[in-house]
Amino acid sequence: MLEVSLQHRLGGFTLDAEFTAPAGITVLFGRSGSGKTSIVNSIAGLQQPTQARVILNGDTLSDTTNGIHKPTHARRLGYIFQEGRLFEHLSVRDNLRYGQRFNPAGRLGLADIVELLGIGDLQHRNIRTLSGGEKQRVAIGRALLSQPRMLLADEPLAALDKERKAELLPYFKHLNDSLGIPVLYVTHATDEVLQLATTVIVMDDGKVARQGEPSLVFAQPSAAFEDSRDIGSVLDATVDQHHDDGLTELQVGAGRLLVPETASTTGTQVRVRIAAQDVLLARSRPQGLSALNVLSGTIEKLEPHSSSSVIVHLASPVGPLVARITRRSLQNLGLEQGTNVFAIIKTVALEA
Amino acid sequence: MLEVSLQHRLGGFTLDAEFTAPAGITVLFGRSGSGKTSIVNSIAGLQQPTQARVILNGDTLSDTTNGIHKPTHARRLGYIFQEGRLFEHLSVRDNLRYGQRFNPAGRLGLADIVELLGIGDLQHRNIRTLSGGEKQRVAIGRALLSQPRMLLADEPLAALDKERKAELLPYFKHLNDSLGIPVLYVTHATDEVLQLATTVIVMDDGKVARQGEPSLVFAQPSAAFEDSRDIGSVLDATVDQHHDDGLTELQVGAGRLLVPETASTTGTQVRVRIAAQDVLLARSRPQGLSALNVLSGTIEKLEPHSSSSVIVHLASPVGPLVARITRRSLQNLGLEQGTNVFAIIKTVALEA
Amino acid sequence: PANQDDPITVFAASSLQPVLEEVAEVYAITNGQRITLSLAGSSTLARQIEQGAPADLFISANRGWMDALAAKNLIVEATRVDVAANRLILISRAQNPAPIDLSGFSLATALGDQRLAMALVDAVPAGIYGKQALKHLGLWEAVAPSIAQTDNVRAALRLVVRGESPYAIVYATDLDPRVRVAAIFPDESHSPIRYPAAVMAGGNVEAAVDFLKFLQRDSTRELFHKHGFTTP
Amino acid sequence: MDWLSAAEWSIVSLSMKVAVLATLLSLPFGIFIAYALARWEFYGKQLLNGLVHLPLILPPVVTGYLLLVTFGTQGVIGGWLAELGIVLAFRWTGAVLAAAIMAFPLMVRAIRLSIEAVDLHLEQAASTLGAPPWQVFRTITLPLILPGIGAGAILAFAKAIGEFGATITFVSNIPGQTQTLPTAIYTFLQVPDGEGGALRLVIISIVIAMSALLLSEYIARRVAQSVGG
Amino acid sequence: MDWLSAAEWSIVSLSMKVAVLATLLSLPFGIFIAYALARWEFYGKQLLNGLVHLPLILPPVVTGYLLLVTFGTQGVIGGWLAELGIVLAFRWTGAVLAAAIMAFPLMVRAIRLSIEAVDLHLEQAASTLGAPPWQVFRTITLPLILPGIGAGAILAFAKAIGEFGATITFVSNIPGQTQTLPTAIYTFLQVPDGEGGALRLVIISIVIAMSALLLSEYIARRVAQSVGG
Ligand SMILES: Nc1ncnc2c1ncn2[C@@H]1O[C@H](COP(=O)(O)OP(=O)(O)OP(=O)(O)O)[C@@H](O)[C@H]1O
Ligand SMILES: Nc1ncnc2c1ncn2[C@@H]1O[C@H](COP(=O)(O)OP(=O)(O)OP(=O)(O)O)[C@@H](O)[C@H]1O
Ligand SMILES: [Mg+2]
Ligand SMILES: [Mg+2]
Repeated sequence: MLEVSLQHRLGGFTLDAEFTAPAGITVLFGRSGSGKTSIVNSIAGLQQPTQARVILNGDTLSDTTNGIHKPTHARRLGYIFQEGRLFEHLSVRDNLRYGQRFNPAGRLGLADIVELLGIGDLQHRNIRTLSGGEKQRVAIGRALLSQPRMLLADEPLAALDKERKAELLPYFKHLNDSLGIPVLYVTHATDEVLQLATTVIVMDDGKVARQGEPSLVFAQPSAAFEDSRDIGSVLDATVDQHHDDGLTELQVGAGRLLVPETASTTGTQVRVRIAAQDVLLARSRPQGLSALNVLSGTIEKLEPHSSSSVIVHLASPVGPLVARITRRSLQNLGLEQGTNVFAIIKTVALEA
Repeated sequence: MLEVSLQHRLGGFTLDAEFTAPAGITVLFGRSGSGKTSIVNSIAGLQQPTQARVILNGDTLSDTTNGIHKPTHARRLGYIFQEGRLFEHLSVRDNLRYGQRFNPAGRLGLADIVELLGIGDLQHRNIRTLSGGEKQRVAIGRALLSQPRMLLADEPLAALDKERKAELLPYFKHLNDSLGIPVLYVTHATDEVLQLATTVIVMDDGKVARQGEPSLVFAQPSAAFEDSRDIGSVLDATVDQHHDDGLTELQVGAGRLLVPETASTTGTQVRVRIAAQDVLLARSRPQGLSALNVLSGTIEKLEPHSSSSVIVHLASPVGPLVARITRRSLQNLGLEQGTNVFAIIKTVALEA
Repeated sequence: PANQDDPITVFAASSLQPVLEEVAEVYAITNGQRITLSLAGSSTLARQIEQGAPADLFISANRGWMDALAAKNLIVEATRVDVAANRLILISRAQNPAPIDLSGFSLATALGDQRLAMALVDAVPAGIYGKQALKHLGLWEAVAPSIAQTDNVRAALRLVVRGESPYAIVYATDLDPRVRVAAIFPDESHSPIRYPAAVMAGGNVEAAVDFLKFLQRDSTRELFHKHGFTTP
Repeated sequence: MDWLSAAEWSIVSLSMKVAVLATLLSLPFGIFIAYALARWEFYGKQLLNGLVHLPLILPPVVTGYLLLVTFGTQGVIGGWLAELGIVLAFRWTGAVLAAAIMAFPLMVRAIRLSIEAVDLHLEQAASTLGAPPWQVFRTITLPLILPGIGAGAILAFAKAIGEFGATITFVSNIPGQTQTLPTAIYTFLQVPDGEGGALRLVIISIVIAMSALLLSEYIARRVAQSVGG
Repeated sequence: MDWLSAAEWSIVSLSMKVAVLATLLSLPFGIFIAYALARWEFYGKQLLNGLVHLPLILPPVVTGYLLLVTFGTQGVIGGWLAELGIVLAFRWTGAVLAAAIMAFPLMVRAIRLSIEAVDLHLEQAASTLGAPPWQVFRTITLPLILPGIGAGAILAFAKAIGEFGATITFVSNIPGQTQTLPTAIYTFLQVPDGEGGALRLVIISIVIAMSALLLSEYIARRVAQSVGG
């Protein structure tokens, strides 16, 4: 558990943030300039705010009231910087191995990381000849191989293509799940938040605007996520069965969902995200439709969203769902609080 | 029009690309390390490939067969670099104004750009104190203010939050539409491609894998877009009517679509992207559904996509549509080439 | 041809500085002619004269350089005259024992593992004379390995003052209260130490000749004697 | 300045004049040659590099002698300059030349080092914004190498204040015309009882050079602040 | 080496020994002091800075004399060193000291300049990877300042090869023990017609220093290639 409390002025900008990052992956989310990097720097001990209290699992890293400021190298936090910061005088391989001599050999091996990041061919290359994305992958590997007690990742995937992103995202989860390394992850991308976050800290102008579980933070429209695609529900599920036609059936709460095949074995806990805009509503159970997931539910709350749309909160067997529909449909279907409806979710829209 | 033909070896990597970027916005799309930056550098004259022919609107910038190599400063191409490259010894304002003295005063004014990029407060700041996203905005402004004949943008928005991205993306379009400045835009993000591209060049391992209009390039699954959300159709439409309940009606081909309110005035040409996974199919016209767009169509082609899903190509009144559905639904609904179906598209899933 | 008001420039060996400054002061008062002194090693000055230095009069610390200039017809040969002479002495630190008789003295033994300070024995006049003297006295073979050579004679003296060397060979004119004379080298042990002066062919000959004459006046000689020089 | 005698004052002011001019006049050449050595490949580059270092390698007397032979009134270049009315030998102008030549390797090395440290990517960025090479140099390279220029200039100034061997060999030791602090100190050291006078001049030298040093550090700090702050 | 007389050979080998040792031995101190001046704030920093530059400012004779007073057998430090069996006065070891002191300001400035150019962000990155300050210095700072160290060393070597005034004042000219190239050259130049002998030695000096210079450029290029290529 990481406890953070920081106050600092930088020119016209005031940082005043207090939050707790429990075990798991904590995502720092917020606009450009909202103070995310400043927070990460302060945790790493690279910046010394006027008031700072940073405690990692009972180990006080900074405490300005007691004059405690553990030097950066003794903190053992892996830091993936927003701008790479690779050592150009060393080869890719030596960059990767840099942290090894200062840290006890640990659970993360060079071979695995190289494999994971797809940088096997680059190992003897000169840093300067790498492309932007290649650099960032090396930076990620370097931080992981320092066997950190906690990982600080400042927009680590922004420079990567989707494919690579899709490969790496689960790895951050794996780091956390299997190795128990907590992660503080800075990003602008909602899909990363939803796939990773145990806890989300939404920053706004140097202050914590909201914090909590992603399902709570993301179920309501907010200034921080202007992209409507970000609103949705996040449900915990168990892999129940793999069907022959490539579909996976999940047990979600008291209900079931069909999703495209996942690699997870039966019994694994996964998280499904259902974006509000991917949910269709109908008054009667629809027939002959290509959507395989049809759930009955009751409208709990209606919330205005934009001039043309509203957010509908539903109680369903799989748990709370949110749907975004037009005001016209709301009227056409005569929906209101308490109405029983069917929620239709395309299988292909889901990912577990 | 920009004609490009390049051949070059860099260590184990071979660049061998030939393409034409017509007026409009050309997007270079491809995995990390596929050679996008190398191409842009060669166009800007920062790299000298063994074989190079670069002609912009009849003006030969490079031609190795004739020994022509126009110096970079004389090319008048604005370049937004992947890594910023701001001048730390100058203030934000002086960075922005850097190009002014070397170029005739042009259509892009300092005040407008500052306003657009939201960097008014930063003008007298020291570059080193800017956040990652702030730096990138200054870099964009600096390139725009050099009054370029063409803009080269290497992942310009990767460091920005969604809100800012959403503000800036249309601006690149505006640059092109209103000022006629062609843009070569490098990105990994499909939404950027779809919103911007007149032409897409898909790079793969130093070679042009595919090129053409985005609708053609994106309608079929490909190694370059592993993210299934990227498959979809792109349709040209005209704004027809704004309804009182906040919806906008578009004329698309011989059909109509309802989309959430857009700012565009009636008669404006817009582009709608319909992601394959947002399209539901039904054998009979569905009733009492919250989706407002229901289009009749005929299946033209079925294409396997993954173990559990297929891509369905439809002919519809609005034009060609693609839908991604599960194999199970394909069977349940008994769909095959020539079947008449209804395509259901949620209004809120669309953006014009 | 030159104006009376133009100072005449005298290039002189630096060891002559104190006496020449006094002479120049007197000359300016008595004759109304200002003198500019440029003081450096004889070799430096002679080379500069070879390269056209604006000297009117040259006073060297040894003959060699004057001969070299004469060979190149740079001096008015007729005006060449020795204006001063000097003696060579062996000095030790003030607290060292009484004077020594050089003939019966084993300098090498007295030095032990310490060093005899001298100016460069093949290059600087004081060193050249010193080497001649030591050879003449039969001391050279024994002391040669123990010699510390300095680039100028004052530096040799300073080594004794600092206590780094017990003995040094310097000019009588170098004597100062921090050191004492241990022995005086007999005049015949080395070639005569003379300061030849000559008027430069390309300079203000008339004024320089006047000053050269002044240098040879008895009253001027008194000044030389006051500073420890002898006069030929 | 009644704590300096008239003679001392003339020495000090001449030394200052010589050192300041030697530094300022050689700066453009220093920057140019440092740039050429750092950035260009040309025939005879190593020769030029060696030539620049020569004054450091050779005993100053030799450098002075070479200057005398070359720039003296009888010298190849000296004779030609004399026809143009420029006389260096035995003038304070020659002292400037001697000091500048002796200080040149120090200046060039410092500047070259900072040119080599400049990130070429920034220069590239400037050229994409339309800046031709000379403007790239003026607006990007030059500001970035200011610390190196400062270091080079201060080294050159200090060296110029302390230069003795080449100066006395080339322009002699003529009070009021070519007698600088070091040659005056030398003169004092050549005579009995001269140490006191020498010490005064040594202290003056130190004060001048230290003031210049402190000033340069102060300016460097101000520049760094206005850039880095 | 039959193109060098035995006497010349002894001069050349001594000069080389002195210059190489002066450079190598002063390097650690040079790096340390450059680092302190570039990175730390401490009381007396400007004093230290001034002290380092002193040998540049003062005429070499004065520096030599100060060395004599301090490190001579009768000197404060010299006496104490003598008790430890380390004698500098009139020994080649003293020539090493003199050359090192004279070259020190050049070395320190070059190294300091490159330390100031190091991007602190890289050092920060190293510390987040667990490297304690000394290791950060060894693995990041030091490799990055190698060009500066190279430049500093080559300047120091060249200066050491050419140093005359301080050396002869401190350790005199004792053939075979303290007679370096510059003192031998000076000796030749003091007598009429000595130019021929001086010229031979001047050429030898130039050859040595140029070889060192070329070697250093070559090494720098190799390093740059292996890093930048
Ligand atoms: N000097 C070099 N030697 C060997 N390979 C090189 C060299 N320079 C570049 N490359 C390789 O060329 C390929 C293309 O690089 P480029 O920077 O153009 O990629 P990119 O498409 O811009 O990637 P990214 O999206 O990660 O920025 C990369 O695989 C890179 O490793
Ligand atoms: N020295 C300084 N003086 C003034 N303002 C500063 C200084 N340093 C940082 N700031 C401001 O503090 C704010 C927070 O910066 P920070 O780098 O933490 O933002 P961020 O959330 O990481 O943004 P991004 O997503 O763009 O990287 C920014 O607005 C920045 O301009
Ligand atoms: Mg940031
Ligand atoms: Mg790139």
